[in-house]
Amino acid sequence: MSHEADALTVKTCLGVYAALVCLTAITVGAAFIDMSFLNTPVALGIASVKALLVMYFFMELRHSNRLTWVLMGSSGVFLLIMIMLTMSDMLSRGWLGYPGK
Amino acid sequence: MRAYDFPLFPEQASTMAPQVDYLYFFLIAISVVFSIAIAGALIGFAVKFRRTPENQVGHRIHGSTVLEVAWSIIPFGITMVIFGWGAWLFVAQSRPPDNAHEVFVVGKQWMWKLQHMEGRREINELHVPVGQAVKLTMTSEDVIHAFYVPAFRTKFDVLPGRYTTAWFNATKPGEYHLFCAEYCGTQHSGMIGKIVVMEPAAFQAWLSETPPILPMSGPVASAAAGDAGSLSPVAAGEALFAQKACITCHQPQGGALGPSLVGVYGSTVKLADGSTVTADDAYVRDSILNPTGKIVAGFQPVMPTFQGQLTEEQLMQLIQYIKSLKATPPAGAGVAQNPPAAADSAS
Amino acid sequence: MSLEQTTPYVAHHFDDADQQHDASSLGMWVFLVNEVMFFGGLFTAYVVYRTAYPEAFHAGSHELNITLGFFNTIVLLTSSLTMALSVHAAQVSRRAMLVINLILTMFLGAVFLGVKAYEYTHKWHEHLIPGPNFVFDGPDPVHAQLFFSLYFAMTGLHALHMIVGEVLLGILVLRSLQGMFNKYYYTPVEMSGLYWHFVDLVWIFLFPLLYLLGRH
Amino acid sequence: MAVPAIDTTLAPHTEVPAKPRKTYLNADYSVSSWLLTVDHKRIAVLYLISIIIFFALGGMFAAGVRLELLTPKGDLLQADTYNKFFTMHGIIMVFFFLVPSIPATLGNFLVPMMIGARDLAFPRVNLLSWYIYILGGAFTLAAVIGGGVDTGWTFYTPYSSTYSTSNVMPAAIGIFITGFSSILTGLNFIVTIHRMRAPGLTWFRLPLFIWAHYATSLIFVLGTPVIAITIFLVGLERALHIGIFDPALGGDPVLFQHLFWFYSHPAVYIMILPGMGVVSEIITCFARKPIFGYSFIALSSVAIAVLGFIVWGHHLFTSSESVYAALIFSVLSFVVAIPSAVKVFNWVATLYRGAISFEAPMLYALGFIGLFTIGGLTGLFLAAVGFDLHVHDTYFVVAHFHYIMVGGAVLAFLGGLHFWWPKMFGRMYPEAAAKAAAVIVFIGFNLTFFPQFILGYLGMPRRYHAYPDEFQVLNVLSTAGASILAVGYLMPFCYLLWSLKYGAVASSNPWQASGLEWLTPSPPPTENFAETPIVTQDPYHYGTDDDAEAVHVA
Repeated sequence: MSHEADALTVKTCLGVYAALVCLTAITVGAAFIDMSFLNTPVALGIASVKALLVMYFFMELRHSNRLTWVLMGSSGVFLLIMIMLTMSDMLSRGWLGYPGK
Repeated sequence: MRAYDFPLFPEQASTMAPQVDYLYFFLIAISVVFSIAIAGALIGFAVKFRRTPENQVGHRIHGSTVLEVAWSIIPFGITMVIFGWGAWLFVAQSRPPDNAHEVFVVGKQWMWKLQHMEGRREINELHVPVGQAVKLTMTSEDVIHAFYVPAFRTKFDVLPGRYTTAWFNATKPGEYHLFCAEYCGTQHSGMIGKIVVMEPAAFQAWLSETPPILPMSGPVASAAAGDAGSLSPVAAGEALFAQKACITCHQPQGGALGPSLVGVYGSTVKLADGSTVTADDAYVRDSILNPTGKIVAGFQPVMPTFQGQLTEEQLMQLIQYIKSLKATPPAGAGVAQNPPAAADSAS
Repeated sequence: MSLEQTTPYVAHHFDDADQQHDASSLGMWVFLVNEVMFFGGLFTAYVVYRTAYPEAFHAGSHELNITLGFFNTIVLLTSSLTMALSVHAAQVSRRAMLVINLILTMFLGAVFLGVKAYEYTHKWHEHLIPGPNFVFDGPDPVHAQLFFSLYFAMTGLHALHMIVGEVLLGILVLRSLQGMFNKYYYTPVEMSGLYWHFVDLVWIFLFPLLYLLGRH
Repeated sequence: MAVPAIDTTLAPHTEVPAKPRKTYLNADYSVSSWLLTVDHKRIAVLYLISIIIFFALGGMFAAGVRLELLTPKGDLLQADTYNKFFTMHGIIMVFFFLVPSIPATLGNFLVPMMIGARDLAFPRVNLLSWYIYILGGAFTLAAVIGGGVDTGWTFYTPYSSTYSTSNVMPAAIGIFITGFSSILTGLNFIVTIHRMRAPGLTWFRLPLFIWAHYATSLIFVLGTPVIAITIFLVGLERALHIGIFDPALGGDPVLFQHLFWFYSHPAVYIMILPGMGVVSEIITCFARKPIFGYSFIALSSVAIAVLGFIVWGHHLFTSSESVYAALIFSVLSFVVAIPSAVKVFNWVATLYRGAISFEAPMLYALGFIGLFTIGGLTGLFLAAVGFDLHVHDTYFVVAHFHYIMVGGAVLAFLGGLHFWWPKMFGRMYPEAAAKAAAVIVFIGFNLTFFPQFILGYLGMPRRYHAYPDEFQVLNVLSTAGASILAVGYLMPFCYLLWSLKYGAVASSNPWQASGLEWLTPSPPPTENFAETPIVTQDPYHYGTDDDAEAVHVA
């Protein structure tokens, strides 16, 4: 199981780490700028990029088989289903006036 | 009660009841057709293809895509018909008509407290006129309850901290069960009452008569005693508005610490953070209980909270009073007819 | 390649080390899917309440110490780096590098938990622990309390996962000192690594959601 | 006539060797060899014993409920006691019987055997899951002994988090802990099915039992953590008075309902999917015919598992959910009905031109199809929003879900238990008694629950300790049916126990079924297979190939 040729090299690790630290600094900086409705998407966007970096490099998703990708993807999909369908109720309350304002 | 004399079908006593029943019959018909088809095939095959000395092994049939598609698509079409029908009924049941007789309902462990907008109060009993829509605005003092009248096919949950609405239009004078349908604790099955449907004239007479002193004991009696008098909610709300010193900051002509509340109800209010909100029951309620949550543009968050200082009835009375302020605008008819302008002038 | 000769670690019900490693790896990922949904319930509650009460949540996040949050984020990212390096060290059979990186990871995890404990104590003194003693001067205190309920539930659950991770790392350190891991067998290091990175992932989302949004 | 099901490299089993053959049962007799076993078959037996104890307990609470409802007045039990009875009935039956029933017993026993593996991927995790289950059960029993819980199994806030004065905490902790046993079982199944299949056993050669368990495992892993965290939050709110769901503390009780049903609706499919797998195996075996529409049944299991996650809002139609969300959840609920219907049609079609015999497992399977059909059709009633407003939280709902859970899951469990009993314990049960029990269960069940549909439409709310007089006749019918049902449950318990000692010795394949589990002796040896079998054929290789026209039956 040891594939020395494509094993994670120290260099990539450090590179990814540097990128993660930079992104953290950027997201903190961006938090102090008022971008009206864009603040939340930017913060979550940066967080998602960081998450993908961690998963792709540190968690070796780049060397994983398709099943692992499907698993990770499906957990995201089901989490989104839970949040979005719950929000579909919370946000549309009162659209019709009644009931459940 | 005799064993051979028991109901299999609930009474129909509202405009909605026959509508729900039609769907019920349709669903039963569909179910019977499918059940008979499936059971018939099951039993028929089981008999015809039973194992016999000559029939020891079945035939190797692996399936049929045509059949699979057919028995996916056809039931799907039928379910969509059911969905459409159910959805249509639901929307109709969700939208109370405009000219409804209004009743305020408070559920608490384990009783129903009801008050007509004209002022008369009732406990575990609701008198309504026949042939007129009745709209219920409901809330709970503790846990979740549900207001359920089987004869009207009407049910809706009653939640603490929130107003929900139900409505019905009774079609037949008589007395009907009122149940709490959402489990609410020890005496859940005791949280029952009755709906008395009366002829309109009799109802009007009932509405204006002085209520007898209720010969009750226990929590019901004390609750009734606390609500002595039958001022209309608007009048009671006006009194409260003065008593709780709301009037000090919310003066009709504005200019005080808080915005004027004249014409606010039903209008669109601009908030300090730039967003807008429609001033409905929920908004007014929130603003009383949690005043710093949504600040009207141009005002400071200085109002104290009234959480825990007002009963659900008092809250409702205040809301009714604030609602009534729209009807008699001091600044002319323009305010009521132009809510956004009213909101602007209020802030 | 056949590894049966090189490693005694194949359990009786597996055919070979490859199958065993694949099974462990898949099992870990399935476990992480479960973890996503476990935190997911809290994230759903957060999204619902933040949408409903943005003012209170903004005011609440202003009470959090952004410097400490930033510091802790960097600490956790660094620990992820050292964890990744541990896995790499095991893969190339470098025991000293493995042990050092594991200990570093443990240390960084402890720093994170220490800072977190300091933050909690601070909140205690500020009366920002939800419950009867909660005091909040800002707008909408009722729902600001909701923010702090979620803050403690989410970071507390995350910290609990960190503590579990620390225990796992401790075991790994002992085992690697015994020379248990080499390029033929490093599955436990790799699996604990996946877990540790996942805990990092959760924090990557918790940090902006709790500390940053509504800052401007 | 006995068609050898699957070619394997296995030597033909030798019957009755001179000295007792080593099986998983007689490998070791010490207590520790059971309590510390990592053999999936022994763990299955441990689970079987534990869930039957919980089933008996839950059944006793149900008996109390039914007896109370004989009369309209609340005269047998106090209101509080009654509330605790139906709550404990629900909690025990749902979390400690129905959810683990088939997966943890039959699934644990059969998943490795059906795919030709020597064990589950993580045997120690498997044992751990049983201990977690027992620990969770202990907490729940502590709640019972300490005076019971009265929140209903649904734990609706704010009643559960603020108002109830009963033992909510131990019960909640019990459910929280038990959740992890489900998660670990699901995880184990997923990995085992992915990684441990015998050579040649491709996905579309898997038995439908395996497909059903795979789909169930997906729900275990995706859904159970959500109920765990939700119950955890309720506990937090109750213990520390921090507001999450209580409106008095700023929370939203409807959010609790969303999170609760995000798990608890798919949990219904946890209960029924393994049963569907069992029925698929039984039908095809006793019809001596390949299953009709194999891939449609297989994929519909996965479809049910996935779609099951997007319909939970139909439990909230009257809970002040928004009108739009209600409509969305309503239409999605109708969609999830289709894969279930497809299964029913395929089972019926499997009988066509079969050679059907009616041993006890088959009777249970046929009963399952009938009762599940009624349960499923009445589900359509409830998914229609406007209709649900009337029957929500009435006995109509109670009848509906008992048709699915008892008529479906319990019948399938009993059918599967009979079907694989010879394999598990190497003994045959008395066939006549088993057939009688199957018929008694079927009759008793229908008499118990059919009247409840009528009661529900009449408007009798559920969880009522006392009720108006006009509902009495139907309630008496229901209680009468329940006593018949109880007899039907006691019979298998007695004769199956009896058969362990006195039953005829079972051959390795008494039903002449296909499937790898029938290739090893009964009961199987600890390592399941002497040699790993190699699969070269599709499953359910029953029947004759002679008639080409049959293929074009449509």
